[in-house]
Amino acid sequence: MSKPDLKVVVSNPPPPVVLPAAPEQAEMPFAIVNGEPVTHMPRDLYIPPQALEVFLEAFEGPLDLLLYLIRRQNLDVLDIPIAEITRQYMRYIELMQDLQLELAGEYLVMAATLAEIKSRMLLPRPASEGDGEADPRAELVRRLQEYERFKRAASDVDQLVRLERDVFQASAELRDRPVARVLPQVTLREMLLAFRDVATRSQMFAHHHVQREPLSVRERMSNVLAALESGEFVDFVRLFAPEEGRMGVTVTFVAILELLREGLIDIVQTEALAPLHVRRAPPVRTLQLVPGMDSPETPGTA
Amino acid sequence: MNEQYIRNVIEAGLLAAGRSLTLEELAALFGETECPGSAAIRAGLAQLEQDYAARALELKETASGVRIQVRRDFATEVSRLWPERPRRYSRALLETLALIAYRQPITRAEIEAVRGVAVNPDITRTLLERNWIRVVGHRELPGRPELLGTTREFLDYFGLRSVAELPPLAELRGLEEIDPQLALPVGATAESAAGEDGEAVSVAEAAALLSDDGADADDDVGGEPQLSSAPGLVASSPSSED
Amino acid sequence: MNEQYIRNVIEAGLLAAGRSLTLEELAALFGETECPGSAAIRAGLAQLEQDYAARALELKETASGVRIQVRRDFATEVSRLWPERPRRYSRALLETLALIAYRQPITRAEIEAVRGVAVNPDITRTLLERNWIRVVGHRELPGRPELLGTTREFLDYFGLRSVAELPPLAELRGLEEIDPQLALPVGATAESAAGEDGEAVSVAEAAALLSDDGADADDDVGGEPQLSSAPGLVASSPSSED
Repeated sequence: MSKPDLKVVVSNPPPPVVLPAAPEQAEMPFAIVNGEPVTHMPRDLYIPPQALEVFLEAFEGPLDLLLYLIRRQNLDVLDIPIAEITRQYMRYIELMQDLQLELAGEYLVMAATLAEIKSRMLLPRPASEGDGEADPRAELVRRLQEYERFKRAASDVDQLVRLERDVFQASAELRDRPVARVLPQVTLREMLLAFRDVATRSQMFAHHHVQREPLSVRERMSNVLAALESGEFVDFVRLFAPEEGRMGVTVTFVAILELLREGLIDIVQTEALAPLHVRRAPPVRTLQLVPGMDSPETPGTA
Repeated sequence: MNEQYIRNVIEAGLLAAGRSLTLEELAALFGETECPGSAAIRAGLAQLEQDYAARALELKETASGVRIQVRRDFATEVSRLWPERPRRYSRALLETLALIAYRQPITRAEIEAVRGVAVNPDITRTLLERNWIRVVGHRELPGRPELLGTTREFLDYFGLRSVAELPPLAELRGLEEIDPQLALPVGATAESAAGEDGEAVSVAEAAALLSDDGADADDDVGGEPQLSSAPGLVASSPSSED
Repeated sequence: MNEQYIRNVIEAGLLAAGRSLTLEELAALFGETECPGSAAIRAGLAQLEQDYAARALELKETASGVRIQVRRDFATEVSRLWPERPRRYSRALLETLALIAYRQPITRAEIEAVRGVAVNPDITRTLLERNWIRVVGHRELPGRPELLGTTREFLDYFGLRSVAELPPLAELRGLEEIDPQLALPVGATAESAAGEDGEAVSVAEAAALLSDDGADADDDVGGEPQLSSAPGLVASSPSSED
């Protein structure tokens, strides 16, 4: 897990400035790591301020900074030399404050935590409680480990073969694709509501006489008209279907009368008692007005 | 850089772009140092075209460059990816259809007289195409306007044996009550439920109209035939000839 | 319906869709009457894959189904189509995304507890806008914090069929491993503690912070587990992995 921003700082140092807050400590062993005394401060603690700013921004928080300090020295997270790490951590914090960087509160909380752990490490621990619970570092170690595994997971996720970076969705057009027509669906209720509304608007409800209008007659009018569409005379009797019974015959009869009234058909009888013939009204009869406009029975007073 | 590589890069670029690329854009895919000449790119395109001979794809050169597209032969299959969302009919269409059902045979002018607005020709054309209405005759007036009526398909679609099974106008005023008797498709419930509030208002309006404005009603209804007055048959014809 | 036709329809459908299609969607391309079985479709996909062996294309199965994509080998060439497209995401964003992917459903406070810093609202907004994460529910705590999880788009984008295909998380080493090493040379510890003056000041400052502002600091960090109290850790849930 490399940290590119860090490399820039470390490997490309502008004229080094020794910060007053970082006096050189040499020769005296200040920590013993895995039995080895450590006598040298890491040189890359001395960082020019402008680079430090970039450097510090590269950290994702106090845990990230701590991990950096630990990893930089090839230390094991499970065995943090807490005093030394605390000292280095505090030095970074001081640098940040000296540089008046905006310091996230989390960094100060971590400073306090480190100080507390360090002081607890100094206390003699009763031998009887020698289990892991008693190690003051345990909680910090857990957090560092937990953070580190997600830091690694983030890097793993970043390595995944990703669309638009590593691979690319292939697509081709289909021009002028035919539209698959789906006919709209209508429910009977929708249609009835539509009619009720239009009837309301046109005040049809005001006509008492239409309220009981037999719809079968209207439909039969259409059917009779359609049967006469050829323009030829049709035998009056053939317009009736006896199998429909009396009711059906009556409906047809009323429909024919209504068509006659509307001037849509003619009924012709060549001589008395001869068969009746029906045909659609010929074009010559143009005197027909739109029916109902002026009918005497207009129920205006109804 | 061999021919197969050039062909592959061209194909990759065109399919990743999903649009036409110019010859310059195709050349730019190869980077500045290794850019093949336009002859090599043309050769790669020709190679691709040949590869596609047995496939559903083809190269198409247009003003904006070259693109890979799916052949028309596969349009039917591919268009199944986008099933058309069922559209809805307009209120105007439903009203027109309802008027034709209840008042057939009826002319456009008569529909317009009732609805108070012109009938959009698209509406009657749609209804004719759907085979729900038909021209049953002509009224012998100047222009011989078509008389429209409903069809057997109309009855079948709505599950009716006859238009007479439609509720009479009077009953429509209390549509809520007749609702259970009309075995409505399930899909209808949601939207009809949504319409319920507006409906209640309409009924109230209708009641108000009934009591207050009855006298004016006839003028608005215009050409509506007076059905219940069969005797009027005799009377109306002479009067119209005046 | 022969094999070549099936292969061609699959290719046409996948390219025209420009996205992953499920086996059901692929089958639907053939219409209801002539739909080949899933074995025939699988065979067609295998055929396509074989055809692509010498090309820049490949088939990839992700959460949403199968798609045709340009191979990684051609990423350099194809990327030249979009020189301005940003290809990098910040570490903060990737860490947040990883936590959501591996620990979902998870609240912002829980993310903050692991990362040790507040979650920048820009990051979650970016992830939500990219449609990589979504709010999957709320934790029944005061304020009902949102629980975040990843989406199908996230899986598609990263070429995964499910979150189970994410690279495995690093093992947590047991804390018991600390025990043998607890015997730090007391001398070293004491010495470094007593060490430099500058350091002593720092510790004093830290101690002051601890005593004065400790309580406030915790609030700022939100759901951060209490460092000095091991049981508080349970909230951040690594215990489930142990």
